[in-house]
Amino acid sequence: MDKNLNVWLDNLLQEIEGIKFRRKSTRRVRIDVAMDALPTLLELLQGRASYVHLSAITCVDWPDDGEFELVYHVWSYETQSLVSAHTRIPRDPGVYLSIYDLYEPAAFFERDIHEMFGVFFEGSPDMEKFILTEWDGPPPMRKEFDSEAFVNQQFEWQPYHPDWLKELEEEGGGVTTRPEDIRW
Amino acid sequence: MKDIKKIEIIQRPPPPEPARRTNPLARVFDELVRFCQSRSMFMLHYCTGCGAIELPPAMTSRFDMERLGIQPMVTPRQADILLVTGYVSVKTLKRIILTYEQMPSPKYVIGICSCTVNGGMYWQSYATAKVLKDYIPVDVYIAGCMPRPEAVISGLRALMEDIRTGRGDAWKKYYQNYDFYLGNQQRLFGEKWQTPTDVIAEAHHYGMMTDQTLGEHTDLLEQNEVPLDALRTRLKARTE
Amino acid sequence: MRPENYQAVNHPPSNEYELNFGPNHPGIEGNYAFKVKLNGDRVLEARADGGYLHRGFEKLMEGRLWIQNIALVPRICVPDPVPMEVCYALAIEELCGLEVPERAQWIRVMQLEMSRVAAHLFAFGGHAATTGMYTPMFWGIADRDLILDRFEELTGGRVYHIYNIPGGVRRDLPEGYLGRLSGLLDYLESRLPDYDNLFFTNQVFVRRARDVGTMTQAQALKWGVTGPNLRATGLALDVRRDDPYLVYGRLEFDVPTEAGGDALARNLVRRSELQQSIHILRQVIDRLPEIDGPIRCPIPNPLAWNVPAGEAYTRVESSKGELAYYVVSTGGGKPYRVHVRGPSSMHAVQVLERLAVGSRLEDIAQIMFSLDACPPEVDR
Amino acid sequence: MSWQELLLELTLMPLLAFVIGLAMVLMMRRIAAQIQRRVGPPLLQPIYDIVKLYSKQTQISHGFIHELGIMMAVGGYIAAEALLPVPGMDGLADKGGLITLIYFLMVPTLGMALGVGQCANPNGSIGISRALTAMLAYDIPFVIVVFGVAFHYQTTNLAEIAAIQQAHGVSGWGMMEMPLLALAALFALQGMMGKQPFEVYIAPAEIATGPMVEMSGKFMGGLFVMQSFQYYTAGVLYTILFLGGGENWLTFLPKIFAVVAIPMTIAMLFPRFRTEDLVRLMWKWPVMAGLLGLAFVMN
Repeated sequence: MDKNLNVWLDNLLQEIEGIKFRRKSTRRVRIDVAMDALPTLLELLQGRASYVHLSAITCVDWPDDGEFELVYHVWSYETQSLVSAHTRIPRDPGVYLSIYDLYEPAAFFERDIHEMFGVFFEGSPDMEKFILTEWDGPPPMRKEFDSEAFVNQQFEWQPYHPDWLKELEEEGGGVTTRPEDIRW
Repeated sequence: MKDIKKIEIIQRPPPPEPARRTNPLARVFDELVRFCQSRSMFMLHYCTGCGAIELPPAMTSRFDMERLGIQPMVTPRQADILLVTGYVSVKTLKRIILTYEQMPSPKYVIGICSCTVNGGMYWQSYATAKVLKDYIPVDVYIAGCMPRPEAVISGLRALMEDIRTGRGDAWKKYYQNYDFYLGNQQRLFGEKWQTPTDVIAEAHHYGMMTDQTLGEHTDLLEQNEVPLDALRTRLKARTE
Repeated sequence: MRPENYQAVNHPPSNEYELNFGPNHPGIEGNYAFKVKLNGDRVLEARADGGYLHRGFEKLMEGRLWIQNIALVPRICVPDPVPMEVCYALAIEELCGLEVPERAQWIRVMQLEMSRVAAHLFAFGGHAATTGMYTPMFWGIADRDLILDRFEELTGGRVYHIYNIPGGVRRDLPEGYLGRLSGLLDYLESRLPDYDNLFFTNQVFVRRARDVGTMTQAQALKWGVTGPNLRATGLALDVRRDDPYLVYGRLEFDVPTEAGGDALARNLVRRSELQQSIHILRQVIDRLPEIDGPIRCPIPNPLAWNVPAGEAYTRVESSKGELAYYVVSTGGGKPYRVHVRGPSSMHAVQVLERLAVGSRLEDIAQIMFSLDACPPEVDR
Repeated sequence: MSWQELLLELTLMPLLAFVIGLAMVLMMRRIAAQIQRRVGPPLLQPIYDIVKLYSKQTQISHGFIHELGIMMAVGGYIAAEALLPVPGMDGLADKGGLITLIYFLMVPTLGMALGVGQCANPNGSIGISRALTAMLAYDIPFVIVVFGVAFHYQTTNLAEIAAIQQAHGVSGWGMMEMPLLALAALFALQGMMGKQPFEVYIAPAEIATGPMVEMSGKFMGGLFVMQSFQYYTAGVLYTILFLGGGENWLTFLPKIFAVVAIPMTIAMLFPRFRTEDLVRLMWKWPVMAGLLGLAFVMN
């Protein structure tokens, strides 16, 4: 089975320009591909190599590079291996093509990424909000969104200052290490 | 530093005795009604968070809450207690408040899990409200992540005792301090926040108006009040 | 008192109306909402609405240490928390190249299967209750509690165990644990005929559940269905067998299937899986005493643990289907990105919406419970 | 019978019915608890529930028809109790008879339909339309049974029917003389009490408890009261028609409790049908058994 996998991957490499492929283990393959070539690659993977199950689409934010990394995990029930196709798209404007016509589960993941990262997928059937319908802040999963600062500004904390603690503090004791000091 | 074991535990002062009617017959009647109220609590069947996973064991064969007269009810109209089980995300909190206002009084709220006290382990989360009692009055908190069914039942028994002795009246606070609760709600949900229930009219009806009921937040509510349309769900034809 | 929004509204005369299922509705699993448009009692359109349980896990995990996140992950799926811990631990082990001692691997398999049995017992109860039969729910949850007792003895927690840490498990089995577990399995097996008589072969239930929410093999593959729901369409696909992790490659077990693809078939697949899990647990009980050795490999100081840069995609078969974690590390003390692929993110949204269209009002709750959709996995 | 005695009986009969009905509700919950392997509610739980519901401070009313509907629901049964002879008290049994009783038994469902319709909750409307369909389903075998019994004893007077059966001992019970009709009546009984598998109109997981969805406080209390009357009526009616009525309270009480216990036990072992399955089943087997029984009776 591994042998076949190698054969077709070699064929594939010849067909698509600018593809980088690394075998991580017997069942995990990582492919790096340019953003233009990804739909073609997925079409080939699905059509020729039985990678019919889209396990997930992950978005990783790399603000230093100004890019989003989109990772498409596709699983083949026949060769029993997983291909993770990595591609990078520019962070601005953050628009990419939907693969809904290839893989229907993509609709959920693309919708999710749209909400959480603000990446728009052209051709996706449904880009409406699903989880954050009552949220009007920035896309929360972007790295520049600081959840802790937002929480401190938005919510009140439960005051906790019982009498015995006050007594201790009068004598110079009490909580000597504040929570912010022990944050790693 | 003082040895922590030697610190006396400060007893919380007993809450003031509730006012009683002078007529002895009326008193007996009140006692009876309160006893029945404490022995028959319908809880709302609403799982707001992960603590709800310990409610089925507490309800079913092993711990059997029906022994205490507690049974689940499916609509807020019939419910007496609202169990807020675990973290309340902002989206859920809106529904909790709507539900709470629809429940007929006397009504009681139990905050289960640490998350309802101070945000628990989701203190960093942008999506969850931290302190439940800022938004609705809470009768009993049951801490733990998550509290065991025994803890849930013991919390319910504490509430029963409070109801029987007439101390479980946190629901009155909602009418008496409506401005405070509404202010916190508006802070979270925006100035346009309004619910279908006319809480101020209900406060008038029950004679629970205090000077805390009305304030700047209720003024804001009246300014922004728009007549509510019939509830409509938004559906979109799905393209197959 | 008048009710709140009491005002007469004139609707145009029509057979069509809209109905909200949830979030406060007994026919909804967890805190989730489902909006349907009906003609009579036939569903014309359906739309899921989630986010009531959203806590922003993936964001929270980016702000905490690798080891702190162990306490966070089981909260993602409440009825079946062990696969979450194991999957996350597997990802870190892959990144660090840690070799998990064999004994720890067997203990993990034991927990995974115990958790599966517990989750399936819970699922039966829910499915039965949607059809108005409450006795299996009471029985199932009471029997599940016995498994939670064993979990409590092993880990100290009934529901959230926080027991699987990267590199192994937290502590070894207590004295005589396997004997007690074996007794529990005997008890569960002796209960199965009762469940069969009451529930699985109950003709009224069979009539209710047959041809409800049917999907074909092709549809199931196309919609990304996994787990028992996929196996109910006749495909023997299981992550435990296709992509073996831990010691599943060395265990004997069947992958039960059913042909129907409807609610009844999904229910029966879960029943057979319960038996298979008991079968696996018996093998573990036989083999575990022979395997000596440490229960975890040495790991660096967890509070100052910089996991090497890289990414890992680990998959585990949870009781609902394929569960996967994608973890990216940049060599820091905290994860750079963690993505959780819960099986219900397919089942509770797209699959449910599509199966509901054309079904009947009384079957919506049954479809949702037969898919065993777990909303916290969707909302995260 | 003087009018004072009649008045006393008319007061006592519904009161007794209420108390016995409460005990039946308790029995139902205890039976459920036993089958579900748990303890169950304490002895006075039904009373606690009703007192609590009536003592709610918020009483949300949806208007006059809402209140009238609940009054019809409770009143229909209270009126029916006066027509059901119990040991020592005949009430209006010899004046009303079986046919009037059938009419009275339809009033509560219609009253609920009125009240629920006023609530304007879609779940309630679906529930009540299911309830009316269910009534249509179980009334067909019920009417056949009533007709058969009336034909067999040549009277519609319930007190006389009971007396005829008692005169012949156990072998003279309706159950022995008309077994097929008794069987059909058992089905109708299950449907009349709205228990699984015929519990189509309550259905929490489908329509959020249907007709009760908008009921709160005293309205819900009214429905609880109605439920206890309903159990009592069903038990007594079946006992009079097929189990020889009651010579005295000692034999009467075990009979009515046993009759009510049967549907309650069955209910815990079955899920609910769909509405059309309920109608199909009701119009098939009980009606066939009933017609066959009728043929034997007329023979």
